[in-house]
Amino acid sequence: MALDKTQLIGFYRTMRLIRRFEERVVELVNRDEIPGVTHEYVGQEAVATGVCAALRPDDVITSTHRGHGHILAKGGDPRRMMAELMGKASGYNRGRGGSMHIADLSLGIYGANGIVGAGAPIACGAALAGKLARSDRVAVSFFGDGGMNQGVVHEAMNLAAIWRLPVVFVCENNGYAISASISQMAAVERLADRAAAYGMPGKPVDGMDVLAVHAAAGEAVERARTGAGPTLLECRTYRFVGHFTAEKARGIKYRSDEEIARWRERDPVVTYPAWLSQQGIGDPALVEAEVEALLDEAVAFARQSAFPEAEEALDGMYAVTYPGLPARGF
Amino acid sequence: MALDKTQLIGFYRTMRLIRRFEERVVELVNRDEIPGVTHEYVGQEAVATGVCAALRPDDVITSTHRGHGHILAKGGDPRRMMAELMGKASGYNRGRGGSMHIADLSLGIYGANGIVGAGAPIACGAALAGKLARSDRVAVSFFGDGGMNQGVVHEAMNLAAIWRLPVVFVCENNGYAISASISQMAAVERLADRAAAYGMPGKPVDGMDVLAVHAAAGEAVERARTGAGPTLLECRTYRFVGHFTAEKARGIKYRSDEEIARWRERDPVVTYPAWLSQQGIGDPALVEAEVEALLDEAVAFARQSAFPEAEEALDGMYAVTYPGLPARGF
Amino acid sequence: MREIRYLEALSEALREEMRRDPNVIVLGEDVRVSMRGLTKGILQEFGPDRIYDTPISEAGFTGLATGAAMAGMRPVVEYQINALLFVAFDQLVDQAQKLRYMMGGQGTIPVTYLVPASGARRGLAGQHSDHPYPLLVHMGMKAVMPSTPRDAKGLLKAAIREDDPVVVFAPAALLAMKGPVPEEEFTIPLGRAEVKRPGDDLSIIAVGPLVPEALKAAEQLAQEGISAEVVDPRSLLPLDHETILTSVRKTGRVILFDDSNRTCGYAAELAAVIAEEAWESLRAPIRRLTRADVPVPFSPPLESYVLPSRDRLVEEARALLAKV
Amino acid sequence: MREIRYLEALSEALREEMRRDPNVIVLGEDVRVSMRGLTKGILQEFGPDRIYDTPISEAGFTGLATGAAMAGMRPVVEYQINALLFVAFDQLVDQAQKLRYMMGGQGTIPVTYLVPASGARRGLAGQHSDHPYPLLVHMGMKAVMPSTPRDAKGLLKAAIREDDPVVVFAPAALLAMKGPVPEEEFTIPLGRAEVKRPGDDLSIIAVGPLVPEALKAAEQLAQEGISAEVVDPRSLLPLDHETILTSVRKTGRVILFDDSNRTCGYAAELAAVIAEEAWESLRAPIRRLTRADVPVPFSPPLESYVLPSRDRLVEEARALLAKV
Ligand SMILES: Cc1ncc(C[n+]2csc(CCOP(=O)(O)OP(=O)(O)O)c2C)c(N)n1
Ligand SMILES: Cc1ncc(C[n+]2csc(CCOP(=O)(O)OP(=O)(O)O)c2C)c(N)n1
Ligand SMILES: [Mg+2]
Ligand SMILES: [Mg+2]
Repeated sequence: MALDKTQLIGFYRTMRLIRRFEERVVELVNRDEIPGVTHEYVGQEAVATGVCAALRPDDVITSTHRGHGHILAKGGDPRRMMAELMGKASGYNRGRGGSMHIADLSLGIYGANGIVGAGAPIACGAALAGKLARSDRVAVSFFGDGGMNQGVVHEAMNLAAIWRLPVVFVCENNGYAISASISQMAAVERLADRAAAYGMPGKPVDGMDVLAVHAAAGEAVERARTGAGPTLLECRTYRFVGHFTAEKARGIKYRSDEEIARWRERDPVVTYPAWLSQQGIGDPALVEAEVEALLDEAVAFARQSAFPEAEEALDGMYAVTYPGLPARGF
Repeated sequence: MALDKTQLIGFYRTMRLIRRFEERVVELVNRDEIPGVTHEYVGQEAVATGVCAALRPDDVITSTHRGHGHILAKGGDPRRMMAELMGKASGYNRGRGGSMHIADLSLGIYGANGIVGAGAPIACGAALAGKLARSDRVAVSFFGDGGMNQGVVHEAMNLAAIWRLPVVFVCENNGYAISASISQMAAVERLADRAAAYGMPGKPVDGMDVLAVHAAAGEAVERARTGAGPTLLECRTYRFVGHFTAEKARGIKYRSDEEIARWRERDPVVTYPAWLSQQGIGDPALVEAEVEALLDEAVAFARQSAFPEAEEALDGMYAVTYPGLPARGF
Repeated sequence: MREIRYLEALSEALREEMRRDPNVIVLGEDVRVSMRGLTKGILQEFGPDRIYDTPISEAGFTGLATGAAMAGMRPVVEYQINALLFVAFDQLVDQAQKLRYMMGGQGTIPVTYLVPASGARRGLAGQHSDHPYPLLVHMGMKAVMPSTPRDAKGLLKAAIREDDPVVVFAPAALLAMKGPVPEEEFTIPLGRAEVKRPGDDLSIIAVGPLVPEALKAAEQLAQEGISAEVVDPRSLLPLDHETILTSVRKTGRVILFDDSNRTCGYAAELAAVIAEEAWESLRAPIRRLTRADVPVPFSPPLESYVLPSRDRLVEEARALLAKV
Repeated sequence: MREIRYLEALSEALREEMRRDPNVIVLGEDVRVSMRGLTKGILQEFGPDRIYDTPISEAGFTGLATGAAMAGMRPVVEYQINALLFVAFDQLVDQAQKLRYMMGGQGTIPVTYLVPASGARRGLAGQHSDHPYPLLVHMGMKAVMPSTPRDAKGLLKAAIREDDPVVVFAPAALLAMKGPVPEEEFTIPLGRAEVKRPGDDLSIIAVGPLVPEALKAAEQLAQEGISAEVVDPRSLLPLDHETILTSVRKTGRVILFDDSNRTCGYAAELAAVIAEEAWESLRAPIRRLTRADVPVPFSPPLESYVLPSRDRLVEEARALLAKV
């Protein structure tokens, strides 16, 4: 798949959007405009961007606790995301979910998830349903290096492999599960090699290179779409910030400054636009201005939106309701 | 480890004991002297025998729903086993457990288990405790080909690998999880290859050859004992009978008669004593008589034993008791 | 009316719904050969796209059913043992049950979970005899436990059509029970209890496999001049408060007869509802007759001791009436 | 007496028990750096053999703790989130809790599970705000939920010494609470409730993080001339029936104030016990004030609506007294 200029600029636009979205989120969390806990995707932008660019609108993704990047890359509306993060009625989940549960089924976004690894089998189910509907829809399951050690992910990979489901498992190996270094949490060098345990291809990918990610994802998606079964991609990446917004404040240290600095040199949101300029493609400044305007609007939209009515808190749990269900607490 | 004649005869004794024990169990189940469900180990005798012969009395095993063979091979007393199967007070578990829960902590038998795969992390814990106690004790986790697809087994293998725990994972691949053929439940030829996903050695072993099993287990146990970490052994074997005693009655068919016949030709309880005779080692007939006497006694012991008193049903749940705990139902 | 067995009723319900809706698929261990018989014939009638034998990966295939449901299918998931719900617990109560709410009401998750309730025969022991419905309803999951072939058919059909996750507990002890089941199409809506026997002196709220036991006990009590009303909630969540409260308000005395563990069990919920809403009508303390809080022991005398029994129910009823 | 924070009290308890018994080890995610601070300093003081950072494998490391306990260790397992109990559910309730019984009383399984109860701060939403203690006690697992720094220290020490699995819920909302904690060695035995404030008109049985709320409500009610007794079970299983029943027998009125889901929740159990054993003393219906049966929603106004609050407690108390 040769990429045209619009696509190449689009990659930057998405990566920049994610980066700046997250930076805004941090500010808003610190100003107490966003309650709860958020996990920023800063540093990993090339992964979501490259993968989702290889997808169609009707393809499905399942995301993680660190989901903002995936959702934006899959086409999520920053306004409704920001509103959700602030707990507003206009948010994607009408304020019910917050950062860890943003979903938009109409865009194939089957939800961020607060439980590590839990989305993997859900993606398999969406893939099976697609297959049964004779569609060539593909499902992508994102999870981290930490998620790789969760039992249900193992089960999901096996299920996808034996039923040749159109799934792409994208392991974002950022080296850490909170403070736990993957080098101590797995005794293998390459997580991609775990694919062999299920009889599917596994491939390590440079997760700081959006073009490499896109190429690898394209291949895996194609494989899935044509009925050849699942693939595991291990995208090697890094988060530049704490596990969650508040980490800094807790004075927890598990990575050296040098290590962070080394990875920062490969920041895709810096290196990629530099490369674009070198190639004479597009104008990064224009993209940046556009992104800023979009985010200004998103924040303004979210701020102006109303909170949901308290009494609505019991709605929406069931599609089919009955008197007294769900039980109130009083 | 060269084997002496006593050991070689011992192997036959154990295999024969398991086989005949199970045949007695079937009879007793069919006569309603044993309640509940039992899963016979018929056909797989060489695995438990070869593995447990490589263990010391203080080594630990965790077993499965198909546990009689493991327990006998690890030194379990057939009398107390039989009594447990009949639900008698003199049984290993005082009648609380039955077939799927027989345990003898003093022999390192950490229990059969009714939940597939559940014993794997328990074995890891026993191994860690041994390590911390500066003992060179080893733990063996038995599970089936079906168990290989259970999330917790994946988690346990990874834990053992990263902490270099003295564990041997023995996957008894008898080709089926009830009716589910492993060829359809995994997309890999050799389950042993899954070991690579955890960075530990994995080895396919002929599970119908007690000497091969013993040799492979000996190596893996030695590796564990000397601190070099866990191993996965895939012992290829077969059960000659139904998944459980009652299967026949249900008229369920998932294996061809030819397949069963082919494996029957390799029956270790037939081929091994033939080989012994060929080598002029021991007298199989003597062993057989001895086993029969033991089992007669076991059945007699179990039959003569009393049922536990109903009122004792609430004892033994807690090591530390409190008034009203556990709650009665009335 | 024709009489068929409980198991046949379930099986018929499943096949009818599969004919009605091509999106109904079946997943589970050994469902193609069908160990229990519930899914027998489905492979033959509906082909391999509609029924899947799964690996021993309960969390995995439970999650898979959730995703398939979100994408338009209506999976029916069969578990071989009640305790397998524990292995899949996060995927059940923390995913399938919660997702719709957390997503702000987007989509539907129409999955039916078929769970063998315990009591098949004696001696299944500690890990194959659980009755985990209190755990599920505590987490907000809809659950039913039919006690007759008719209820079994009607409720399973309703469960499959419901656009939410619903657990159907099929008590193994009842699978062979015969009873009248209409030939024409019908469903039994969730949330409707049924008075299985009217009476005046005392209400027995009996759940699942204990309903037939309660009916026999009521028969026996009738001989002694005690008129017991037997109410079967059928639907554990939603629970039909009104039918239960009406009965208790009439009789003023109640025994909750339930085979789940006692502490925070289903009888505790019934007791709380009654103590809150029908306190004024009570003429005696509420009584719970439940399973004891231990894993079910293997040995027959022990097992009998920890499970709620008809004999104890009769005794309790007598004692309660004697207290007047 | 010196005052320390709840979190420090827990941390002190853990370190004291680790000094006392070399078999106490700690397992969990990120326990070496210690996200919450509970296990801070343990690596430095006790070395790497006593504290293990685990992979994200809750079922795996829970089972590992069981095996280690059977082999003589006394593991303390920390879970980062309450919902992780669901991921490890089989290993908790179907293995660790059941094994000793199923083995006929062989061995002991002294594991302590440390679980952050919810309420840390707003907005943790549906999968990080569960209070799953009713699920555990239903399955027979011992559980405590201390409401003061003193109780926290005494109960955690007792839990670690207990030769059975015990879950210790540490409500995140209380971690920063300061209170008096004796400097000398002490433990608080399981199974002992405490009357946190005596009163005559009404009993409030309050659980965990709601105890301080109940005390404030009682203060407020006192201004209005209503004398509320606040009883803190502290130990959820074993439960001290006597202290609770004594209170209810005295006051004749009771509000159960509990932040677990309503249906089959902890308040349901308390209601059942009272309706069975203190019915004669009741002068009004039992009232449950609990969490609603939905996943905790993210948005602050929604969240407040579904959680039990002091304001509602005050209202309920007034209403209950007005009914006389
Ligand atoms: C099953 C489960 N265990 C633990 C947690 C707590 N937790 C949240 S994120 C996280 C680390 C996840 O690491 P990884 O999968 O590598 O993703 P990353 O945070 O690096 O993006 C942990 C332990 C959780 N949410 N779910
Ligand atoms: C977690 C779990 N899932 C399902 C079952 C029901 N079950 C009992 S044994 C069995 C098959 C096990 O197959 P395998 O591990 O290959 O062992 P085998 O029976 O062949 O010895 C199944 C599905 C169970 N006991 N536990
Ligand atoms: Mg990571
Ligand atoms: Mg097998």
